[in-house]
Amino acid sequence: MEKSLPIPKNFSLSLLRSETARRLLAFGALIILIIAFSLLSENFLRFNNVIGIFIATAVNGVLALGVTFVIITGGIDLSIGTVMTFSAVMTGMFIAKWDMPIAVGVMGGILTGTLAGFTNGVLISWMRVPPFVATLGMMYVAKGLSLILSELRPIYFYDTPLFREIAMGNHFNIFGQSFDITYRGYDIPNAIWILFAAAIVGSFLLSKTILGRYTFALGSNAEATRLSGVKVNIWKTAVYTVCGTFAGLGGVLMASRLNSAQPALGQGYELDAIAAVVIGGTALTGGEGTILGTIIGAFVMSVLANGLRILSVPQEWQIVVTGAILVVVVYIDIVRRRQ
Amino acid sequence: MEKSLPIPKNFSLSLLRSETARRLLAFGALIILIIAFSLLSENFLRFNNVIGIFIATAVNGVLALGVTFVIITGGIDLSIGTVMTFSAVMTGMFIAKWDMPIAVGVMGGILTGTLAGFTNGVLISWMRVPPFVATLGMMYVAKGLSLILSELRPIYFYDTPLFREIAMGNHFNIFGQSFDITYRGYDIPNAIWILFAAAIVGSFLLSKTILGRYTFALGSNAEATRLSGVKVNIWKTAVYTVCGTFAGLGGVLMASRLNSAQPALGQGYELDAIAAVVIGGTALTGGEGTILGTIIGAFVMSVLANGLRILSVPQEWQIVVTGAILVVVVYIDIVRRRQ
Amino acid sequence: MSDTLVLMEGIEKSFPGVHALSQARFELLSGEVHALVGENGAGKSTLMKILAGIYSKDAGHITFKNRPDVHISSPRAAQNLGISMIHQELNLMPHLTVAQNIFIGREPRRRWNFMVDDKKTNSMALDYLQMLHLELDPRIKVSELTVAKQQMVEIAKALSFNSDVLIMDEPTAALTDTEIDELFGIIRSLRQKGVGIVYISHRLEELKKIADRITVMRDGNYVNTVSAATAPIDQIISMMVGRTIYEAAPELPEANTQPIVLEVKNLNRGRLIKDVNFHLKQGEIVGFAGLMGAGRTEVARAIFGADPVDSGEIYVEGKRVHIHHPCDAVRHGIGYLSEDRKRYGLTLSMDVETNVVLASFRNFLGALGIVKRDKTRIVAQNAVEMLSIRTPSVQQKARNLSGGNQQKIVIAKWLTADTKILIFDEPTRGIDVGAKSEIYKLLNELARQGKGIIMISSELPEILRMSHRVIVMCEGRISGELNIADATQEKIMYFATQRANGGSARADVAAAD
Amino acid sequence: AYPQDGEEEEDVKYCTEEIKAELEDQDIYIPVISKGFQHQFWQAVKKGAEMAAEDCGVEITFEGPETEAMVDKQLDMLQTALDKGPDAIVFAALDSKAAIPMLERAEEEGIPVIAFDSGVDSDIPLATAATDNVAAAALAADMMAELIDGEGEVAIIAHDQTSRTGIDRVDGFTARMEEEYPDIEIVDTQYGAGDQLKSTDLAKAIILAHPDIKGFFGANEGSIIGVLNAVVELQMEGEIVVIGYDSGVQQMEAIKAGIEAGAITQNPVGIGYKSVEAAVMALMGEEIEENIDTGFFWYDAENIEAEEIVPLLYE
Ligand SMILES: Nc1ncnc2c1ncn2[C@@H]1O[C@H](COP(=O)(O)OP(=O)(O)OP(=O)(O)O)[C@@H](O)[C@H]1O
Ligand SMILES: Nc1ncnc2c1ncn2[C@@H]1O[C@H](COP(=O)(O)OP(=O)(O)OP(=O)(O)O)[C@@H](O)[C@H]1O
Ligand SMILES: [Mg+2]
Ligand SMILES: [Mg+2]
Repeated sequence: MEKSLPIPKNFSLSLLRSETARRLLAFGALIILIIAFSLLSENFLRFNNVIGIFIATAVNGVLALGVTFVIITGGIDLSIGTVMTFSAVMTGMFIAKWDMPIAVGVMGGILTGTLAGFTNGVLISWMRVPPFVATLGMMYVAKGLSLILSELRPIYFYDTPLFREIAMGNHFNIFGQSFDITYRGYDIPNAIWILFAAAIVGSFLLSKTILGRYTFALGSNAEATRLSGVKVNIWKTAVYTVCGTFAGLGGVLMASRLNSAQPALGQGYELDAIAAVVIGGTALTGGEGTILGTIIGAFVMSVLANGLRILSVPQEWQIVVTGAILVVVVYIDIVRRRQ
Repeated sequence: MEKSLPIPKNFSLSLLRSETARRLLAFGALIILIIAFSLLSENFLRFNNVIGIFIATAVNGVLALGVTFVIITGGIDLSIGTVMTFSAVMTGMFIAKWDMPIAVGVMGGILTGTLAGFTNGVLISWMRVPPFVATLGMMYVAKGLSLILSELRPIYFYDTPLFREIAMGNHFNIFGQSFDITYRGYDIPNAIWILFAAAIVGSFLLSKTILGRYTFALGSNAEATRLSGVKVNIWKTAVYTVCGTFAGLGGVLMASRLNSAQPALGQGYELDAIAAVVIGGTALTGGEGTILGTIIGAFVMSVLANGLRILSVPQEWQIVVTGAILVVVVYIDIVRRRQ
Repeated sequence: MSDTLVLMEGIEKSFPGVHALSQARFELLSGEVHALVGENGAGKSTLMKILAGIYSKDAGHITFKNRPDVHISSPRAAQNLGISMIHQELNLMPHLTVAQNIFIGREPRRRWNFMVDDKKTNSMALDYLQMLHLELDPRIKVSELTVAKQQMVEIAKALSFNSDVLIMDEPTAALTDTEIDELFGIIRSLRQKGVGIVYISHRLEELKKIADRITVMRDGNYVNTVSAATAPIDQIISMMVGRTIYEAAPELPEANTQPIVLEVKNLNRGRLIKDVNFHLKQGEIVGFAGLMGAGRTEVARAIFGADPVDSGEIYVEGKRVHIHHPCDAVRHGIGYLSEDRKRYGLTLSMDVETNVVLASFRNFLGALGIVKRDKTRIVAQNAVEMLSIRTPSVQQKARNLSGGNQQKIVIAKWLTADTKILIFDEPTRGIDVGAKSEIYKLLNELARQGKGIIMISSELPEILRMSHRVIVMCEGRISGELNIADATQEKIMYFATQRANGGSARADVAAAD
Repeated sequence: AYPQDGEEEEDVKYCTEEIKAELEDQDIYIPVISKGFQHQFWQAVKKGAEMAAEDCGVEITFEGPETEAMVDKQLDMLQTALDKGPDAIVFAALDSKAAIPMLERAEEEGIPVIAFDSGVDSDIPLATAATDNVAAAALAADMMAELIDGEGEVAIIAHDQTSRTGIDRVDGFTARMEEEYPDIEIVDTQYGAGDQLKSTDLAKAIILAHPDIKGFFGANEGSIIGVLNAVVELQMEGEIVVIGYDSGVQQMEAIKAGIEAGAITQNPVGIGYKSVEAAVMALMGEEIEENIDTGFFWYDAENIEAEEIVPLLYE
C-alpha cells in the first residue's frame, strides 16, 4: 500500500479552502459594509470613527468570544449580558467600595464572571438543566444581584483614575508614534488590544488545546464523547466557565470604559453577542465554529450600527435593517455552505 | 408466545400516571406558591387580586401557548414579544387610523401575527435559517416596523370604546350574577375567557389534530418525518404561523387592555413566555410538551410576580427570586422525570 | 493461556416497564472469541453495556481478572480496566476528523498536558487505519464518510485501546464481505495476543468462522454456552428462540412476467450516481448488491426524492413522475426503509403507534384535521402483532425498544402506508434469525401480493436467497445485472469490483475462483 | 393655576428671519443625543428641537438609546456624532460622569456642547436646559398632601430605579413627604420600566395589597398610565387620588374625566427648542444663560385648557 494516503495534501487544502470561503462570507459582508459606508459618508473612515468602531466592538466582541465556545458545544448562554454587569459591579465593589488595589478588583471582577459561568456549567452538566433555562435563570439572578450590591446606583471609579486606563489608555500602544502626529495624539486605546489578545487566547484554546477539542466533540455528539470515556460534565462545565470568564473580562472593560459600573445595563447584550457569533458562521446546532468568524461577526454588527448612525438613518429603520441583515447574512452563509 | 403483550393496560396507565405527575410538579409549585402567599398576605386571595392575576396571565399565557408549539418542534421563537406589539399597532392602524370596523381591526391584528409567524416559518423551513436567528431577526424587524408605522406614538382607541371591551368587558360572563353583589359588580373580564378559549383551541390542535402529531414528530426527528413523506417544510411553517397567530391575539388583547397600541413595548415578553413553557414541563429539546403545562407555567410566573409585589418585596430581589425559582422548578422536574 | 478474564454472574437490570436482564451470566477467557447471540431484545447489548460501564447493574457480580466484585462505574473506568466496546449504534462525532474520533479522550498531548498534538494523533491514527487496510485520510471529517466507513473508524477506535477485553456489538452489520474478512483477520491476530473478544452478531454463519464459544441468551436470561466448532447452527437457533422457526428452503423465485412498475432512466447525481438505468416489475424482488459506498443508498434516496438529482427520469407504472420530495414518492406509491433507522427511520421519543402510522396519517383524518386515534391504535396493534414486535404496548416510546424491534416498526410503517413499490435498504441489518426469516417471509408475501421490491443488501446469501434479479453496483454505476438462476457470490463480487480504472486485484481473485 | 418659579416670562425667540437666512448658508449641523427615542416625552423634545432647527435654519438629527440603562450605547452615539464633524452638540447624559471624556474631546475640537434634561457634572456644557426633577416631584408630593388632607397611605410607580430621572422623581417625592408630611406613609415604591402593561399589574397589586391606599403617584407617562388602568380596572375611579407626570392623550383624558387629580408637566418641547436655540446662539457667539430653566408646572382639570399650559402638553 504505497498510496496509503491518496489525497492527503489536496484534501486538507480543499478543506481549508471551504473553511476560508465560509469565513470570507462574513468577511465579505464586512468589506461590503465598509465600502458602502465609506462611499456614502466621508466621515466613516475618519481615524476617530474607526477607533470608535473598535471600542464599540471591544465589549461585544469579548462577550461573543466566550459564547462562541458555548455555542460550539450546542448550548447557549443568555446570562452573559447581566453577568458582565455583575462583574462590573463586583469590580466596583472591590475597588471603589472596599478600597482594594485595582489589580485585585480586576481579578475579582473577572473571577465573578468565572464563578457565574461555573455555576451555569454545574447546573447544565450535573443537574441537567437545559442551557437555555439555566442561563435564563442566571440572567435574572445576576441582574438582581447587580442591583442589590450596587444599591441601584452606578459605582464610580473616580478615586482610581488608573482604572479607566485599562480600557481607554494606550500603554500597550506600539504604533503610537506614527499616529501621534497625524491624529492629534489620539492613540489606539487598550480596549482594542485587549480584544485582540482575548481573541488570540480564545483561538488558541479552541484550536490547540484539549478544551477546544472537547468543545467541538461535545457539540458534535455529546453521548459519543461520554462513551469514549471523556468526563463530559467536567468539560462542559469548563466551557461555561470559560464563557463566564470572558463575560467577566467584558464587565471589567465596560466598567473601565464608562469609568463606572452601571448596574442596570447589560440585558440584551447577550443577543448582540450571539448574533455576532452566528454572523461569524458558527452554527447554533453545535460542532463547528471559529473565533475569527466571531470577531468578524462582532465587527459586522458594530460597523453596521456605526455606519447607519453616521448616515443619520432614523433609529427605527436602523432596527429593521439590523434584523434584516442578520437574517440575510446567515441565509447567504447557509446557501454557500450547502453548495 | 401468548404473552406477547405482557403489560399493556398497566403500562399505559403508569405512563399516564407519570405524565400527570409531571404536570403536577408545575401544578405543585403553583399550589405551594399560592398557599405561601395566602399565608403571608391576606390580600393575596382577595377576589380582585385573583382576577388581577388572571388578567396579568392573559397576554403572557397566550404568547406562551403559541410558542409551546414551536418549542415542541425543537425550535424557538424570540420574535413573539415584538410581533405582539406589531399586531397591536396594526390593530390600531386599522381601527383608529383607517377607521375600519373593530372586527376588521381585530382580524387584521391577528393576521399580522399570522403573517409574521408565516415569514418566520418560511425563513426557517425553506431557507433553513436556524430558528434562533430567523426569529431574532424578526424580533428586530417587527420592533422597527411598529415604531415606523405608529410614528413612535401610541395609537389610542378612544373613538371606539367597544374595543376595550374585548379584553376588559364581561359579555361572556357566566357567573355574573353571583359576583355582582359581593364584589362591587366586578366581573370576570373577557381576557380570562379568551385565554382559556385559546388554551382549549391550542390543546385541541396539539393533541387531536394532524398538526399536533406532526409538531411532535418534527421535534422528535425531523429527518425521519421527512423521509416518511411528510411535507415537513409546510408543517414547520404551519407551526410558526400558529405561534405568530397566538402572538397576534396577544397583541389584540394587549391593545384592548391598554386601550392603546404602545409601539415601544414588547421586547422581553418572549423570555417570560418561554419561561412559562419551560416551567410547564415542555422540553426545549423538542418532542414533548403539553398545553396544560404551559398554562400552569404561565400562572406560576404571574402568581410569583403578584405575590412578591403584594408582599412588597423589593424589585431587585423579585428578579433574583424569579430567576432562582425558574431554575429550581425545572431542576426538580428533571429529577422527577429521570426516576 | 486461557485465564478467565471476565465472569459476570446473576446480573439483573430493569428499565421502566422492561426487565431486560434476569440472572444473566457470561464468561470470557483470554484469547477467545466468545459469541453472544439471541433474539432482538434478548439483552445482549444491555449485558455488554454493563460490562463497559455504560449502564449500572441492579444486582449481580462481575469478576475481572480474578478480582471479585469489580465496580465499573463509567466508560472511563471500563477503559482503565482494559475493556472497550464497539457499539451497535455508531458513536462518532461527525464534525471531528477520523483521527480525532479515534483518540477522543486520549489525545496525545503537548505542553502542560493541555495542548493536543494533532500531528501525532494523525500519524497514530494512520497506523491503526493501515492495520485495517483502510484507505482513509485521518484528517477527513467523519460526517463525510459512508456508514460502512464510519463503522470501520469505530473498529479502529476500539482497537486503539489495546484492551484486554474487546466487545463488538454487531460490528459487521454495516460491512460487506471484504471488510468482514479484514475484520476477521484482525480479530484472529488479537486472539493470538490473548485478547478476549465478545462478538455479538445476528449473522450466525459468521460464528462458525470466527467464534470459539457461543453463549445464547433469551428474554434476558442465560440459556447455554456451547462450543462453536461442534454445536450445529440449528441447535443454536432453537436455543435462541425456544421454538423451531420458519426456515423454508429458499424457494427459487420463478421468472416474472408481470408489468413494469418502476423504471429509472439515466439517473445522475454528481459522482455518486452515474447514469443508472433499471426497471422493476410488479411482484418482483430486485436485489441491489455492491461493496460499501457503491452508491446503492444514494440511488434509493434519489428515487425516493430524499436528495436532489442532476438528471434522470422515473416512471411509475409507465407514467413519468416527478419526485422532488419524499412526499411525492409516497404519493406515487414508493416507500423507503433507510439503512440507519435511528437517524432516518424513527421518531424515537414518540410512541410505537405514531411511528407506525407516520407515513399514512392522511388515511386517518377526520374533519378539521382530527386524527382518528382509535383507528391508528388498532392499526398499530395489528402491525405489532403481525410482525411480533416486542413492546409492552403501542404507547411505548420507540427509544425503549431493542434495535431489531425498532427496525420492525419502520417496516410496519411502510406496510401501513400500503405502497406498491418498496425500497428496503439493508432490511435485516441488526435483526436476529427469527425476525429475519419472518421478514423474508414478509418480503415474499409482499411480492406475491404484487408489490415491487428493491432490496439493498450487503449480505450476499440474503441477496441470492431473496432476489428474482440481482443488480450490482460499483462506484455509482450499475456494473452488472444477473438473473437469479445465473447469480453466484463470485459473479456478484466480480461485478462489484469493476472499478472504472481497470478493476482490482481482488476482483480477479474472485473471478478466478 | 399654579405657576412655578414665579414669573411668566415673555418668550422671545432668538432666531429671526435674518439669522435663519445667515445660518442656512452655512450648512450648520447639530446632532441631538437624547436619553431615549421611543417615549413620548423624548418625541416631544424632538419636536421642540425640530421647531428650533426650522426657525434657525440648521440641520439636526435626534437619537437616543433604547433604554435609559444603555450608557455605553449612548457614548457610541455621542462618538459617532462627534465624528460627523458637527458644529455643536446637544446632549442629555444618561450618566454624566461617564460622558466626560467624550465631552472633553468635543471641547478639544472646539465643538460647543449644550446639555439638556439633566445636567453634566462638568463645566464643558455652555448651558443646560433642564427640569429640576427633584423639585418637580416635591411639588407633586405637596399636591398629593393637599388632596388627601395630609394623612394616609400613598404609593409610587416609577419607570426606572437606576436612571437619573427615575431616582430624582422618587427621591424628590419621598423626601418631601418625609420632611413635611409625617402622617403620610409611602407604603410601596415599584418600578415598571415605563411599560404600561407591567405598570398596570404592579399598580393593581399595590392597590390590592393596601386597601386603605389614598393616593398614587406615577412618575412618568408609562407609569401613570399603568396606575390609571389599575384604578379603572378595579373600578375605583375617584376613590384614589392619582397624580401623574408628563402628559399624553390618555393622561389628559383621565384628568378631564376626573380619574386623575392632576399632573406635573415639564416643558419638553421647550427643552428641545431652548437647547437647540442655545447651541445656535453659542455658534453665533452670543452670551448664553448657563441654566436655562424650562420649568415645570402643575396642571389639572381646571387649567388644562389654559393658554400657558396647552403648549407644554403633548398628545
Ligand atoms: N435505555 C433503555 N430503556 C428502556 N428499555 C431498554 C433500554 N435499553 C434496552 N431496553 C430494553 O431492554 C431489552 C434488552 O435490549 P437490548 O438492547 O439489550 O437487546 P439486544 O439483545 O441487544 O437486541 P438487538 O439484537 O435487537 O440489539 C429490550 O426489551 C429493550 O427494549
Ligand atoms: N456526505 C458525503 N459526502 C461525501 N461523499 C459521500 C457522502 N455520503 C456518501 N458519500 C460517498 O458516496 C458514495 C456512495 O455511498 P452510499 O452510501 O450510497 O453507498 P452504498 O452502496 O449504499 O454503501 P453502503 O453499503 O455503505 O450503504 C460513496 O463513495 C461515499 O463515499
Ligand atoms: Mg443490541
Ligand atoms: Mg447504503
